[in-house]
Amino acid sequence: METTIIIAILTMGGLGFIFAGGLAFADKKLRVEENPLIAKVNDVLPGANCGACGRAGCYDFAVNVVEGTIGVNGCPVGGDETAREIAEILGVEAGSTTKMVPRILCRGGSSEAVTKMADYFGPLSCAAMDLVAGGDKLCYYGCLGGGDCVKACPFDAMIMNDDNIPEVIEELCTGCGICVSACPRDIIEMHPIDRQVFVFCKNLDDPKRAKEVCSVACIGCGICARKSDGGIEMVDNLAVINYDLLDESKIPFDKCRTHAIGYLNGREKHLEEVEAEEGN
Amino acid sequence: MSFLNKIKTFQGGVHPEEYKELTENLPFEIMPDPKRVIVPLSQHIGAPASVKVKKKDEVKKGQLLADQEGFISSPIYSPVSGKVVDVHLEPTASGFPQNSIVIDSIESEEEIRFEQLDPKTITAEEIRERVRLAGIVGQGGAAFPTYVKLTPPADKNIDCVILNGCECEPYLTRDYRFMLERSEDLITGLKLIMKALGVSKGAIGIEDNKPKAIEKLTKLCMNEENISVVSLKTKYPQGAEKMLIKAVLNREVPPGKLPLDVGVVIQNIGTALAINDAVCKGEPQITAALTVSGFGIKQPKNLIVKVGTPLSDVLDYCGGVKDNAAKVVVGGPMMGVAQYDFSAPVMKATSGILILTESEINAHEETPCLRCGKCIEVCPLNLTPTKLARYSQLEKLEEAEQLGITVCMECGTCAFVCPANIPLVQWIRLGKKRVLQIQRERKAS
Amino acid sequence: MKLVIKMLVTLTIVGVISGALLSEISGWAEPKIEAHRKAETEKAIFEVQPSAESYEVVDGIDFECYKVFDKNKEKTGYALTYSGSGFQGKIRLMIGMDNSLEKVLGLKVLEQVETPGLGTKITEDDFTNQFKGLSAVPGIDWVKGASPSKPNEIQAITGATISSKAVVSIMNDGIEKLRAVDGGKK
Amino acid sequence: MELILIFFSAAIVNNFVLAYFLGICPFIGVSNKISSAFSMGLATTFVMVVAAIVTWLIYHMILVPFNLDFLQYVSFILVIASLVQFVEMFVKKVSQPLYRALGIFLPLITTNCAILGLALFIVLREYNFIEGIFYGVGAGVGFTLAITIMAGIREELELADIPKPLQGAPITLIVAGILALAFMGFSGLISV
Amino acid sequence: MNTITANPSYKLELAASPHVHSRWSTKQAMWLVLAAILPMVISAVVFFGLYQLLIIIVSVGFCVGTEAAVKAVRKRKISIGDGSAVITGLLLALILPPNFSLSSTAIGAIVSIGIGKEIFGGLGYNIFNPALVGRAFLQAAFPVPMTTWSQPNYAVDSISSATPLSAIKFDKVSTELSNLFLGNVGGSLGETSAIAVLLGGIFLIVIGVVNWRVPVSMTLGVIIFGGIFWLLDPAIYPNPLFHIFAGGFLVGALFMATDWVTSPLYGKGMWIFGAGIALVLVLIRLFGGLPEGVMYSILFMNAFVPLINRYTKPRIFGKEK
Amino acid sequence: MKSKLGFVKEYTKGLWENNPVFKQVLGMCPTLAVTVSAINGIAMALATTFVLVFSSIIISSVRKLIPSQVRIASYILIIATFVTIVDLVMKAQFPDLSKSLGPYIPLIVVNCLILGRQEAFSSKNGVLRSALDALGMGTGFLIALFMLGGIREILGSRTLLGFQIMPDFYEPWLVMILPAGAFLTLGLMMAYFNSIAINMKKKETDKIIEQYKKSKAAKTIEAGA
Amino acid sequence: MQKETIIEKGIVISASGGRAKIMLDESGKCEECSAKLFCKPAGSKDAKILEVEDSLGVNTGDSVNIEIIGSDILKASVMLYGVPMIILILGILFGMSIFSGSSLKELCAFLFASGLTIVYAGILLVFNKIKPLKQNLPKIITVTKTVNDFPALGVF
Ligand SMILES: Cc1cc2nc3c(=O)[nH]c(=O)nc-3n(C[C@H](O)[C@H](O)[C@H](O)COP(=O)(O)O)c2cc1C
Ligand SMILES: Cc1cc2nc3c(=O)[nH]c(=O)nc-3n(C[C@H](O)[C@H](O)[C@H](O)COP(=O)(O)O)c2cc1C
Ligand SMILES: Cc1cc2nc3c(=O)[nH]c(=O)nc-3n(C[C@H](O)[C@H](O)[C@H](O)COP(=O)(O)O)c2cc1C
Ligand SMILES: Cc1cc2nc3c(=O)[nH]c(=O)nc-3n(C[C@H](O)[C@H](O)[C@H](O)CO)c2cc1C
Ligand code: SF4
Ligand code: SF4
Ligand code: SF4
Ligand code: SF4
Ligand code: FES
Repeated sequence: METTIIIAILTMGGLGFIFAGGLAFADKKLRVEENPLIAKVNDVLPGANCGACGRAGCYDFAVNVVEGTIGVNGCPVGGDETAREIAEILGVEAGSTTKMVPRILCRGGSSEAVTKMADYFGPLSCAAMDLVAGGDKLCYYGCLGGGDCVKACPFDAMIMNDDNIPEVIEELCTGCGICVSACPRDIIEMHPIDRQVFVFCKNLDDPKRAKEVCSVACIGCGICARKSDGGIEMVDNLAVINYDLLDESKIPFDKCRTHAIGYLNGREKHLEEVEAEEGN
Repeated sequence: MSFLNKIKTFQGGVHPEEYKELTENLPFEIMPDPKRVIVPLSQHIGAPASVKVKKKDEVKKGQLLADQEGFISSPIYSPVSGKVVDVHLEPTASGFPQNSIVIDSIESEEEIRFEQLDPKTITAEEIRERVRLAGIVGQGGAAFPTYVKLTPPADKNIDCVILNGCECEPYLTRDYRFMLERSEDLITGLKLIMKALGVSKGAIGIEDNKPKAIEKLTKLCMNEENISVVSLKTKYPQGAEKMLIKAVLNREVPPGKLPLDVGVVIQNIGTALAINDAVCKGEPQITAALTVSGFGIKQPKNLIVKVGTPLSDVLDYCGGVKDNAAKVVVGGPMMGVAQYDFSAPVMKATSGILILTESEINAHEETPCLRCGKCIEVCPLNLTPTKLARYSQLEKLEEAEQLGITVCMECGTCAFVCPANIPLVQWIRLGKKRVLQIQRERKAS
Repeated sequence: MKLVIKMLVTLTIVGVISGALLSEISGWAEPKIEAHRKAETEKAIFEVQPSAESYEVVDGIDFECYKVFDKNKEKTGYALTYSGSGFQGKIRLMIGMDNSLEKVLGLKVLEQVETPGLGTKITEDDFTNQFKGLSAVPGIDWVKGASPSKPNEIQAITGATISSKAVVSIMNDGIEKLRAVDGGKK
Repeated sequence: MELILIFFSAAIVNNFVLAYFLGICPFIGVSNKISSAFSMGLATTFVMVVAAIVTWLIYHMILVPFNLDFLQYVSFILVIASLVQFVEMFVKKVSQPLYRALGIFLPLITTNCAILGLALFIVLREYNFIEGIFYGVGAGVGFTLAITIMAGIREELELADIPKPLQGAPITLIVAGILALAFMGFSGLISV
Repeated sequence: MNTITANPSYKLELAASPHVHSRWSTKQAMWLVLAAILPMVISAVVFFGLYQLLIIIVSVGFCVGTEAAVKAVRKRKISIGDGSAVITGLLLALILPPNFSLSSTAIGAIVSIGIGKEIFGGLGYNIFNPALVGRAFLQAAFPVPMTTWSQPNYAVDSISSATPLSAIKFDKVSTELSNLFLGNVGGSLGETSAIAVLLGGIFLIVIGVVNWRVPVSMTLGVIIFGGIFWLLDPAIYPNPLFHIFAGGFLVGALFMATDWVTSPLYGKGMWIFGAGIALVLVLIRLFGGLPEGVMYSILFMNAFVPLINRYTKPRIFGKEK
Repeated sequence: MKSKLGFVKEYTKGLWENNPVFKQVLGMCPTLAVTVSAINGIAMALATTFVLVFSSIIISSVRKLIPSQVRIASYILIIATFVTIVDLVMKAQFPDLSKSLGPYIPLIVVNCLILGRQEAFSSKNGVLRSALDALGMGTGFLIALFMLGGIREILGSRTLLGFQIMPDFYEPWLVMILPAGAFLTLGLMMAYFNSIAINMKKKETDKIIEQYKKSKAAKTIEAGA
Repeated sequence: MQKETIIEKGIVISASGGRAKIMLDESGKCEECSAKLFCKPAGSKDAKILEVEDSLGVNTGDSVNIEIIGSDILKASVMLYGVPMIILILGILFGMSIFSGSSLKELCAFLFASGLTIVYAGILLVFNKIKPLKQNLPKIITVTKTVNDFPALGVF
């Protein structure tokens, strides 16, 4: 028995020794140091690996934060809370982030947009519909209603409303922007969450046709542009807002016949304001 | 002529119900000028022509409306005499709006023509110039400016011109009527093309469901040594240029290459006649010959109409549309474009207007792909349509690219046979568009 | 360099401790395991030789075989272990034979990897009991779907004909082998 | 002949993955792409053969003579782990692209019970040296076969409309189950 | 603009080209296959009695029911109208032994559709032949009843209740070819009468539902592989014709290996597929522990279909090799 | 850093949230191989838990002494030692059980669950925490193996823990105790648990969407009034 | 056999002079893999970074798709695993017959075969310009999203 123990010890000790030698050799060749902070930061990140921060997934973001090449508030998905936690770990100020959310710049749902005298048959996908004479609606610029954006959103943050126009549920939206690239008509744009005024149309038709194809189209009359001192420009029959120069109070919301320009929360708010102003 | 014995063709393909009997025995009728024409500026592949008239201008029939803009482009002439109403976006048969010149016509005999040239003495240079000036574009469907094809790069060695008389699309009988009614002019046209290209070999490929045309042209070519008439198996898409070259010359055009890379130029029958007319009669291309057919039109006809005539006028001329009409297609049933109303104008390369009823469309319910392999069996280019479509649908574009999605010519054979009735071509077209976009970006950087 | 030494030392120590620990535990467990093994063999021998009281190993042969004695120290026969291929893998049997090597006294399946619920039926009494007192001349045979009619026949299990056949042929081989040895010794 | 039977038995009839449940982790983890699955299979086969050789030697040259049976697991696993480590280093040195494509999966081989299982089976079945090697090759080929088939199927399944809860590991397991059913056809073909 | 004044009397269809379609449709193909299966159903009832009709009804019923249930749970369109579940049910029933228990039949049917098909997403997405998955499951779950055969009603020689294959394998008794052909032998419901199978199968090949390559390559393969062994030792190994007419070969070759969904896409692949089935089949029949191998060989090769498809892609027109 | 979990949570997380089999897909080989009956599953899980707990304790207590380069190697060694101990003890005390678990006991060495927990947890946490975590994971493993073994045993041999619980007329499904049955059962169980998780998530999302819709409707009414 | 490729997704972490370093997006794949907990070959994040050929001029932060020629991987793995394995086996078979008399014939055969394999490994090391092993670096084929597509954060 004695000898067995000794041999066992020798064998195992020897194997361990050899193995350790091998590992030491390997270690010399392929060594990577890791800052322990990285792991800590990585732990508090959402782990969605969505790339919204512009880095190679959450881990890379952690590396960058620790190295200081990106701010602690750089993760749009995690938002303020994550920023605070990272700041705590790194011992820096958090600062604040402004969330970007997608805005759907077309309101020509099935009750507003005029449809063709033909019914589209084929896959219910905006991109595929677009190939076949541009879908059911007469407008060549508006939402096709196929819901590609809704399907593309990985966070289920979009729904099609009763009017067959997508809506964003801000609570669920992470601001990843995937819906933007899904839309074949470029109707969706990312805007800061507190931005309220938009031109809800992308139609470039001349006024006559625009009027004919949709009741809420921007008909390109140019009234808003004339009154807003450069805050709004007319480009190819379409009003385009330049937010840097915009002065909201100058916009003649009530003059826009089709209400193509207006507040996010619908024409209601806009009407209220008009009333309030008239009351003054 | 030993090669006449064996039926020439290519691998794959289908033979849809032809329905050519609706119009094949009806001679062309010339439709009177319409009240208003809509002349799109882009009736060809390439850059749109640039407008040379203004609103309210008076124009004469045959007067230049818009001029060629760049190498691959084509000038446009006024099909009627009248007054320019406006130049603006108008819907076209492609389904998308285009800048168009709208003209209200007035009764007038006045007409502007080029000087007539003698086909015997004309030089190659003159032919090319006339074809370019006359604004001739390919009548085979793609509307490619013909003079470009007649001006091959110097390093390409062209040795054969093939006239495409297959007319493999069901319903259409325009080329067939041309071959019967204007056989001599056709041969002249072919010779002009051969002369322009300096080629000594010419062939006319005709599907064997048109025995009369084969017979007539064979007789005419008896004493033309270097022109042969080739009878081909009736099979869609025999008329596609790659298939035609394979059948006639047993050459294969590699993916991404053009016929001229294998020494061939292919022209449609109508194109040859247009060349003949431009040279011998001095006519610019202001008319289009087309077949109006289908079981949804009251009087099917072969017509010659002015470019720019709205479909509604043409259909009215044919007695109107029946109540059971379900689909209006411009072009053939396999590759044509469905219309959502009757407003689009006839264009230079329009070859037919079909009014189809439900029973002809024969659409079934769509199911998932059954991997039956029928689409693969019939694809003349040996692609795997089912996977291409599925990759495109799932946006796996790289995989689609590797499987050769860009090679597809959208002939529709696959979607025609698919028992699962999957809109294969639509998906492939979408995928192709996206892949090409990617490739362009790749090239750009 | 310091790190390398640290690595070497750590792993060596872990190895040494592990070696020591294991040999200790093994020292405790090994006898027990051995005892189990022996008990098992014993049990099997007594099972296939109902009247057995003691046994001794037959030496000098290339398979495992025991001479078995009853309480009067009379030799009652042999118990041999023999193995061969079954439906899916090895089957190892303990076969009890009388002195003349003409009658089977009992059978136990020691090891098998047949399909559970099917081939494994060969371990069940319904099957093994058929062998008690079975004649082994000229050899054991099997029938299917019917009751055995001859003294040297057993009935194969439905759905496991192959396993049954395998058992029979392993037994035949083993008995044959034993006969050769036994005959030579006599 | 015996050797060939051993080979086929390990490769097909008693397939390591589908009949013995060994190496399920890489079977589920690395079966998304055919080429990486095949390469992984090849690498595993290589390691299996080397492991079969080395552990046989250790067992018969050290453990048995010195009566150290109880050190089997410890010594085998150490040897296998160092082997894999070594292979990894070598691959990295020689072929960067391959290392990149496979490197992520190499540690999986260490913690792959198929290798240790193989070493133990060889001891259990009392194979001699050459038999052990053939058993190793067979097991490796069987593993490669199973994982390549699975990769092919999974590439196809990417196009399928699989219910969400089943995506990923569950469907892989179920396909493995059906494969195991199909491989049962070979049962009884060879019983070694 | 005269354009927008839509003419309300027409509602046109707007769809991508092509605008016409062939007569082929999923439904129609499936119902044709059903029609081709009919002779087998009749022969099953004639040979084994009316009880078999019950098996068939249970099998079809549970297949269709499972499919409907899964679709309902997944909130998809109920797709039983396409008839594929009915085919699965029928074929499953036809490859079961006569007088099989109804409850086990139901289990098999549920497994066929549930695990064989719907788990992959339903029609068109499955990798393995659903009916065979169901049968393989049953064979593994209830091996004894699955290998217990009763004799057909009109059997000439009613001593042995074995199938011709197990007779030759386990008892070394061979069966007359003429009996095999007419159906006077033990075996699954549908496989007993070669005439009935051939009738339906050839009909399918002629009208083009079934691609002829798979059956042909399977038959050739069996003749070659089986023939080699037969030539080696005619006393031990049965002749190739026996292989073809015995057991489920014909049903397998004509109805199961040809299932569109689970067979290769390309012609070349079909040859490989058929030959592979033949090879595995002959190996299992001659050397395996089981008397019959059609089911296993088809399932086995089903697993290879994605690989086969990958490596048999035809050359794209005009592309250099 | 996420706030430290309570000790109770440290234990319970392994039961369901991070169940090693259903959620982390770890240690598949023994899971599939030994679960032909519930008792086998329990034995295997207990053996695994033993190894897991003891190696966790050892490793977490000496974690600071081991250079990170030989971390995994040392872990494997320590684990293998414990596995050998389990094996020897089993062979000595429970020879029958040891036989039916066959060669899968030594394979605990390479069970990804154990190495995984050491690497992910014990090497970073204190002894008590590690032991709790290990115990939790072990329990989760036990639950999973018991469920799997139980289902397979009930369907495959009519019994549970050796007691017949299915009626006599029930014909056992042999397939359940064959490899195929193991794969299929585990696959379906995983799918089932996945669908529960997915449904829970979906309910949450649906609730938010519902709220959103309601608030929108309210706004519209307000504006209308 | 047609060109077979593996397509991987990743994000650019640095780019210069026709080469780019890409961090592979392994999250999806690792999700299912049981070794994910400790799968950090040779030092965590290093292995997920791939040096690739960049013909598109990408910027740091772009999401890209990378193509790896599958058949090259196959070739390389055959050279690195398949060939040595065959050498090893043949060497042992040969060695066993040479040393068949010795009592340590297995060990001798093993040492003999290892010798052969080491020679082969040496050859690989010396001539390490062998095409499938070294060339055909993975290549960027598509940029799926550039950093500047849309600012994820407002700059206020
Ligand atoms: C971009 C482009 C360039 C082409 N260049 C030539 C050319 O140089 N010479 C020529 O004969 N045809 C040329 N073609 C024409 C094609 O060969 C083909 O005849 C034309 O696209 C009509 O195709 P179809 O088969 O669809 O009607 C070109 C086509 C395209 C799209
Ligand atoms: C699927 C397909 C079918 C075609 N069928 C015909 C046809 O039947 N007749 C024809 O003249 N051109 C047909 N074409 C167009 C020809 O390929 C070719 O472009 C044309 O004949 C060139 O002549 P062009 O430039 O005079 O139009 C077809 C093209 C495709 C892609
Ligand atoms: C899942 C399965 C397991 C089997 N296991 C065994 C087995 O363990 N032993 C055996 O002899 N046959 C086994 N068989 C073989 C068949 O039952 C074989 O048909 C039978 O041995 C011969 O049929 P018979 O006994 O009814 O004549 C198995 C078959 C299957 C499908
Ligand atoms: C020619 C043909 C053969 C078929 N054979 C089978 C079969 O063997 N088993 C089966 O379950 N379904 C069969 N089906 C029905 C259907 O294709 C099958 O259930 C699919 O696998 C379901 O996705 C067949 C269908 C056709 C058209
Ligand atoms: S895809 Fe979804 S989560 Fe991303 S920005 Fe759009 S709505 Fe928000
Ligand atoms: S993707 Fe664009 S067009 Fe389609 S539904 Fe969304 S917003 Fe409308
Ligand atoms: S449309 Fe494309 S894929 Fe389909 S048959 Fe034609 S060429 Fe082939
Ligand atoms: S024809 Fe249709 S069903 Fe058949 S393989 Fe092609 S896409 Fe699939
Ligand atoms: S447990 Fe076997 S490979 Fe992971």
